[in-house]
Amino acid sequence: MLEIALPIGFGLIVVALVLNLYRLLRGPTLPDRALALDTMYINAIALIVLYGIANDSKLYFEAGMLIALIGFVSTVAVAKYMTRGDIIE
Amino acid sequence: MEAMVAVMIAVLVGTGVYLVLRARTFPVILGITLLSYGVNLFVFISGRLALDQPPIAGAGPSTDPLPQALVLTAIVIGFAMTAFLVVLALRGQGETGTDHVDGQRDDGGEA
Amino acid sequence: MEHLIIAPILIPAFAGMLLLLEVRERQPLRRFTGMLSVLALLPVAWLLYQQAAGGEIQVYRLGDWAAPFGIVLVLDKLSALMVLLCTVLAVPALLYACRADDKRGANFHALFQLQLMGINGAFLTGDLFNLFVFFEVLLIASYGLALHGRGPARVRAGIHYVVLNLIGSALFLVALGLVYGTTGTLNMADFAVKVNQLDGGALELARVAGLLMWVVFGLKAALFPLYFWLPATYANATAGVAALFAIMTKVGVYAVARVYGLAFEQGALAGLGRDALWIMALLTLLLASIGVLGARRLGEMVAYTVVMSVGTLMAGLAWSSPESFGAMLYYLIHTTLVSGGLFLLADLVARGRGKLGDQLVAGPAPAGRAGLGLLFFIGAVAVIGLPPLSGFMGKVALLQTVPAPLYWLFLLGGGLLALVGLSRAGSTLFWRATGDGAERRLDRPRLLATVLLLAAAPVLSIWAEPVLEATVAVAAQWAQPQLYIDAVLGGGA
Amino acid sequence: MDTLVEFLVSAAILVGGVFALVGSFGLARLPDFYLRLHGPTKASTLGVGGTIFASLLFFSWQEQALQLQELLIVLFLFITAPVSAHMLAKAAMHRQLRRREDTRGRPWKQ
Amino acid sequence: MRKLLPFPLLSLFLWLTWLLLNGFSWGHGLLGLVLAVVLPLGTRPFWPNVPHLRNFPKLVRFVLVVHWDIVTANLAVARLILGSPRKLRPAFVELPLELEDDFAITLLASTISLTPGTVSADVSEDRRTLLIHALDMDDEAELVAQIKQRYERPLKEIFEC
Amino acid sequence: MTLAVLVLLPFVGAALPLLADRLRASRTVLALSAALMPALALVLLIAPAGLVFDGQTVHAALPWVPSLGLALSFRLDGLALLFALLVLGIGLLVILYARYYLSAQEKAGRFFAFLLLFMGAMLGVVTSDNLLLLVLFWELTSLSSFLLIGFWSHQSAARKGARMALTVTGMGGLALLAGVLLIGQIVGSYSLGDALASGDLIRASELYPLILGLVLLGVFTKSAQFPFHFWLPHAMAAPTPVSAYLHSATMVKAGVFLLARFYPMLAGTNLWFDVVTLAGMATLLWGAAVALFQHDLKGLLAYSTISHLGLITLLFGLNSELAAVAAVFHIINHATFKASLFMAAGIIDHETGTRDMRRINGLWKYMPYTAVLAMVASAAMAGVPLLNGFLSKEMFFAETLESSRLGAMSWVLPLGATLGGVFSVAYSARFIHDVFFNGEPVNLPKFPPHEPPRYMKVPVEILVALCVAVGVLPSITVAGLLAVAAAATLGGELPEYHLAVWHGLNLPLMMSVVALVGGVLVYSSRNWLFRQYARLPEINANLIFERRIQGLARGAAALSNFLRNGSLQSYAAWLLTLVALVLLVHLSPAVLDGQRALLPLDGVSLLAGVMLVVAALITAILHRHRMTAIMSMSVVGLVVSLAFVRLSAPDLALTQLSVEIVTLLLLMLAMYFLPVRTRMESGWPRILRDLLLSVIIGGGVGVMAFAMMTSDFQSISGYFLENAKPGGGGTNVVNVILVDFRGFDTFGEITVLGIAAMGIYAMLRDLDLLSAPSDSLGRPWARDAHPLVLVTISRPLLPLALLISVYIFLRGHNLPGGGFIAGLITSVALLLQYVASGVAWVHRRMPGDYHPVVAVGLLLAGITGVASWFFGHPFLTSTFDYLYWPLVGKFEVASAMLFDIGVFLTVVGATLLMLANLGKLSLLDDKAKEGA
Ligand code: NA
Ligand code: NA
Repeated sequence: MLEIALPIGFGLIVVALVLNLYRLLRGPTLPDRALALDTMYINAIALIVLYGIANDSKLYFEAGMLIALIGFVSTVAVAKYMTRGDIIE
Repeated sequence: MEAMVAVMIAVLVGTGVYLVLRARTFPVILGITLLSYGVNLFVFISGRLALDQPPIAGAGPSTDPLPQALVLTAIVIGFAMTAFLVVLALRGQGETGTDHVDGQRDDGGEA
Repeated sequence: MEHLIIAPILIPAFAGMLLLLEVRERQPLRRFTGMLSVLALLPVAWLLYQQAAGGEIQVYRLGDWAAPFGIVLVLDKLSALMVLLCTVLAVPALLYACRADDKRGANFHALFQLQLMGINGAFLTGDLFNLFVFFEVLLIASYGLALHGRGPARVRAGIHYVVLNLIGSALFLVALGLVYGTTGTLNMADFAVKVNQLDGGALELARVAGLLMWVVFGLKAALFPLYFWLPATYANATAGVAALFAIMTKVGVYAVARVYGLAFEQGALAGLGRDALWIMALLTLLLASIGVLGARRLGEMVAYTVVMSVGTLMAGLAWSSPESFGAMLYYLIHTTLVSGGLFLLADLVARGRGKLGDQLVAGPAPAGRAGLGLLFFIGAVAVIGLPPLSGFMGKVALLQTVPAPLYWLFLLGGGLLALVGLSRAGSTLFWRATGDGAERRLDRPRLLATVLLLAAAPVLSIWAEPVLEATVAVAAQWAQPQLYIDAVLGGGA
Repeated sequence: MDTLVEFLVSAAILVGGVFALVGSFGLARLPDFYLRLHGPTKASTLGVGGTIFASLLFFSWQEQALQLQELLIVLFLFITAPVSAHMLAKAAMHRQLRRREDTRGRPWKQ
Repeated sequence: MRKLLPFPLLSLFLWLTWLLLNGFSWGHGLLGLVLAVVLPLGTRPFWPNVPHLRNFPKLVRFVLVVHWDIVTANLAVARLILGSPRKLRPAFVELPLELEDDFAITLLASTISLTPGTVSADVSEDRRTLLIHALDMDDEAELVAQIKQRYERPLKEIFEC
Repeated sequence: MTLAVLVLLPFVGAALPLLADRLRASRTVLALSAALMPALALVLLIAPAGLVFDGQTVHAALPWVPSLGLALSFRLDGLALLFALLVLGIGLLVILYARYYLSAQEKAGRFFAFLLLFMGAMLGVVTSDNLLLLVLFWELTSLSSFLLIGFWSHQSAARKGARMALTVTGMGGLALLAGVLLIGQIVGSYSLGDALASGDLIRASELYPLILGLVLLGVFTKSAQFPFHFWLPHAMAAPTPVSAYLHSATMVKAGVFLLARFYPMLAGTNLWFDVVTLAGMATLLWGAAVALFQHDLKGLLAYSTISHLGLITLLFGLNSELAAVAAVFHIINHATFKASLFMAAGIIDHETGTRDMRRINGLWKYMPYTAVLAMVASAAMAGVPLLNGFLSKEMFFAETLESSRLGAMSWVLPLGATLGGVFSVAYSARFIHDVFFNGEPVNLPKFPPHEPPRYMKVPVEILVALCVAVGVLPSITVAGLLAVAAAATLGGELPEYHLAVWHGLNLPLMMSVVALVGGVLVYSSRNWLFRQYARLPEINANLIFERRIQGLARGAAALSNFLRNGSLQSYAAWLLTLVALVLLVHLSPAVLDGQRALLPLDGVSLLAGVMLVVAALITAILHRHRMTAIMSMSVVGLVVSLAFVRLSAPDLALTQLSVEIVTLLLLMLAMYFLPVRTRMESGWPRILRDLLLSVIIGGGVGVMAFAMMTSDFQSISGYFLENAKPGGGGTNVVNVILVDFRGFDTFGEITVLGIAAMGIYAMLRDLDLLSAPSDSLGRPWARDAHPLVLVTISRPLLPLALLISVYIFLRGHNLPGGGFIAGLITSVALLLQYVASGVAWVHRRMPGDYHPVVAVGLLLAGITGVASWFFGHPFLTSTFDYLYWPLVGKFEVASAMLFDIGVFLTVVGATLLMLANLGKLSLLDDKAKEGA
């Protein structure tokens, strides 16, 4: 069962990532692109978690945790740049 | 897998080279960054590819740890260099009033 | 005493760190710390040189891991000589900076010390990746130093310098990837052994690795067509920095000498890239001497003489006989110290002339015109290679050991072009002076620093024999890579 | 592996994957930025949540002990993801991005 | 105690996090405790004013409610997204805030964003109003009432009163 | 040994006048101090001279640089003695003369020092017994003469003349060096004696023509032979004592000295004859003819000197022993009469204030005594009987008649010689008539002229007396010296010859008569000749030379600037082209011979790979839309991180992810000050070129990557895997490599980070940057600087992130993690505080200078390394142990952890030092705006 579910899960998430990339390229506005990048980061977490299950390894957990904890800082920085220009003021 | 990684490296190095050859500091920064990605991957694969064999001693078969250590060093150094270049670009903007790599003003004059 | 070998790296490293800790910017304290460090380096470098001169190659196993697994420092005659040279150059360069420009930006002294750390590390390391790391140390410090001070010209030159070297670093990494990917090692001695056991595709890849290293080292050394960054960078750096930079190109020369001597002198890839280096060196020599003639600023002119010397040296290296290598090393010592001195002199002149700086147009006479003129005369004579100073000795040594007509033509012809250029420069600066310059009198310590470096010209000439004997001994050891390899890998250690 | 556990793990994986995809699908397809902004919320909640739940079950079963580490990912994501969305919304309003004409109410001036 | 544990909830949170990360052992329990005390103390200056937890059970209940809402809302929103976008009825809604504490307001805003279908877009400068964007809104008053009832009121009880 | 001391004496002596000048000594004392050492040298010369007259050669040698074959070895034979006497003798006279010539304002000390320097160099040239030493002194004469010619450096002519002389003679010197090195190669030694003895060997060598060419280039430039003669007249810008000394008696004689010195080695071949004779003849005629038309007194003398040097050269070229004797003889004679003539010219210049013969007339009336001296010397120059010039000229005429090398054309030589004689007489006549008679002076700057001070005339008197003495009684006066000098020149027996005023009525005498009569005739038709000459286009060698040099310099600058065109794009293209060449030439399909089994490619990896490729390409294509490019580059970074996950490198994934975030922060900080778009600047040719380079290099690196991945290899890594736990105390092998096996790399790496931060700090300090007052769409920036939600969330994240950092740090040794990643997480958490709450807010809560953090981090790492010394181990040797605590249980303590804390602190300090200061930049800008 898991042998079927895992590939499907991977497939779903990768397709999600591709859709994100599409939005990132398509834009049309900067916030759209930033949003797409943010979503990619989140989907990447899911991908990493699945990868951990697939390989029966917990070594990849920290990578996911790291994105969850500080990945948003990128998005915040871009958003702040768009609103204030100056991200540290 | 190997072919795909090779293509990734090729594209990263290629785009890096192209951007490094642009006339403004900003694309050059992008280029250096892409080049670093490609080159780091290149060093990384010098230990050959291995799937799910993290270099943890005593946990089964392990990939070559040395290139990973080298790449880690290279990433850090690359970050330091990129940061320096970014600030240098700002310094250039501040002192020459343009972000042209040769300090050429857009009106053709020199600062 | 066994730890002495790492002192040339650690002394400036710790000095740099302590300087960084000093946040209140007490300039006298910073100067004191910096000078203390370089002065402490002098006896250390001398002792190390004496140790190496004994003939035994010392290997220092960092972390107590044996080569090829751990990183080793290797003190042979060549590395000891280079460390000594770097130290001897650093003292006056720093002295000058302390009296001139060290306040014109932040962190000068820390950067200066860490620059020394990087240079000495590059000379001492026996590991290729560690060489990369020390290259980066010396480069990043040099970026900081090159940009020390202000001004658009400096920033422009800085951008060029930094970007080119970043590309260079990327190329170096590609080469290192190939080195490890084919031979499975990073230790230089081990690489020299393993590269000879390669065949087929791996050997081809190792060849590319070697050639890429030449490109990278050629960029550091400033060989044609990779020297274009140098004149602007050096000419726009503050004087003390430019003087110290006189050894930076030699790091590139050293790196080629080291790797070539170990891995490519003989064996499967014998003579790798030798012809290309030879041609590039000759073109460098030719074009740089043309550059000297065409230069419009004294600093730029001196910078071009640095490039000339690189061509001269690389050709001597590419000839790759022990004799030519010995002669090349003598010339290397001479040119490093003298061009360092000339950079300082250019600054003295520029300061003395006020707004005109070191531009080669008639202007007010700098204070102490006669003295400066004499120093310029000495430096120019040495750089051109006219008797009786060190440049003449070096050129004669090279001409005797590199009997190639083209080299003779370019070396002597280049000397003539430099003669024309420098005599015009000297005539304009010291003879065509109109009125008095900006500064009333010369600053004694600055003058002292300049004199100390330019004194190398007569000193190296008078004691040419002992120096040549020493460099020939260095070359003899260099020509026997097996000694190095055995010392690093031997004894089953 | 227990079939039930395996079933649950598989189901969780599929749920996670589907919601991740739905979120990204929304991001790709919805007509204006403010609508698209809702997409990632799916991914960061049920998308990641599903996979994390799968992981929890899987490793707890594998090691026959409760493994709750992965919960931290969800926890952190719940803390941080709203901030991203909030900041992006502010950015969009600042830039006065075009919104669908039938949108009721109006964004604030920044 | 007050001095040692200025933010007991935070400390607890950190301690639990530590144990989640490392698994339970006496060693980690101890080390985690040390960290749970030291880190908030060390970052004390970064906490100008933090509300005190008044009602822990309500907090637990609130968390459960939010999770439940996330799951159900996800299903609802998935249908919306997969369906025709034309049918969507997007809206900006201004929610008048009763909460006064910054922390509580932030929690409310986050909760709103986490539950699919609504995103909190801005907080007014006077912190009296929250701007929400809804994916598909039927009736503004209903949405406002729902948010107030399900999230704002519990939060007020948990942190303020 | 006396000899060595003697040669070096003038060098020592150079210091004396400088010293005297310092002590403000009178000019007489100055001159005396200058004369002291030459006089002493002359005295010391007496003893060895005696030996030389006895037919011996005196040697002295000190070792100098045996490795190069360079020794301080000297020889005194007849030739050297002759020249030593000229150098010292005339040198002393010139010093005496200069005492009166130099005005009080001039820096006489320096003048005499240069003069003595030159004297020493010249003495060195003539006495060197080592070829390299000879070249050394040879170049020294060029250098010291450069200083002397340029002595009046305020005059443009002096500067130009000096540079021209240095350039021309310097070139010759370099050629001579090459020639000498070749001789040394053939002979196997640089000893002059060995070389002279190896004449046959050298002449037989296939390098002989080259050697001859190089040596003659040295000779001809130095002795101003055609076509290198042009510098000499312009050297007349020097003070007259210098002209008298260098440009008549000594330096220009160095060239012909070398002909004499190398005569046994190089002469005797047809090539020698052809080149040397012809050059001599051309010079003789050209110089003599042009001399007549000079209106400048010194110009006339200069061209006459050229002519006489041509005569001497011609004699040496004839390959006849007698001719060589005559040449040596003429060297002596020319030195005496020409030095006295220059001095006389100097006196006239001194007394009248001009050297223009069109204004100087009838001086006989005002300075009859000087006139007599000058007239006698001129007569000697003209070859009038009973004066020394007559004797050697007679021999010269005779020798031109002897040569048969030119076959049927042999008459050319005597004809040319006679013609030269005619002009020689003519210009001598002009010197006498036009200066001392020919009416009244015209508009002299100083009028009326007087006789010079008594002692200024003494040197002239002595020299003129010598002219007469030799001319009348050659066998008593000069014969001995000539004999030993000529013998030394020929390196063997002397031929038969007689020094006598009267040899009977013979052809040479007829030629003399023709010359005298013809000369007088030519001079009498001078007005017509001058008019013809004036019609010729004026050739100012100085101007031409200067223009050539300037053109050369301009060309050089143009070439240099063409290559070094100030364009980074061009420099980078050079570098990358070189790389592309390496790849194109050396990357054959042969590299793809690997046998390693390939890993399967799964769909997920493939799609991820495609995403990376697309994102990278988009970054490149859309790079002008900067924000878009940044975002797509972030995608690349993300996929690279994922690739590290996939390819068994969790540490790298963590590192890449955290670096990625910091880098993005950095870029966003920078973008505030940079344009948001890049203009389209490259034309298609450049874009195509760059694309080509990209494809070649990218493709090449990709091919190499593939080749590497598909081939097996042996590496040292097994050692790390085996020893990480037992030797390094950790199971995360990457981390153990980083902090232990290759801890030194890491030490360097964090140093790089620290330096970068320092450098960035330095660059940012006092940097004025204009930030955009509005966003890229032209709207004013939003008001909300510190959004509530962001601020509130950022604060609990700080302790949380610190907790995670501790976690990541502690596990690093055994599992993915470590000081670097932990440091980056902490940094990001702190930076988030800056972003959310602003610089001022953060700095009220924590110190804002991160220098000490970097320093402490680096020091900690360094000190940990040094600590191992105290346990007798090398730098950075790590140690670890397992401790047992109640409750806690067993845990590991490793010194490497301390090192890793150093890494952690450095990362935190450096990252914040960079980014926080970059963030602060806008504050300065705000202040600036407020101020404005
Ligand atoms: Na800022
Ligand atoms: Na006259």
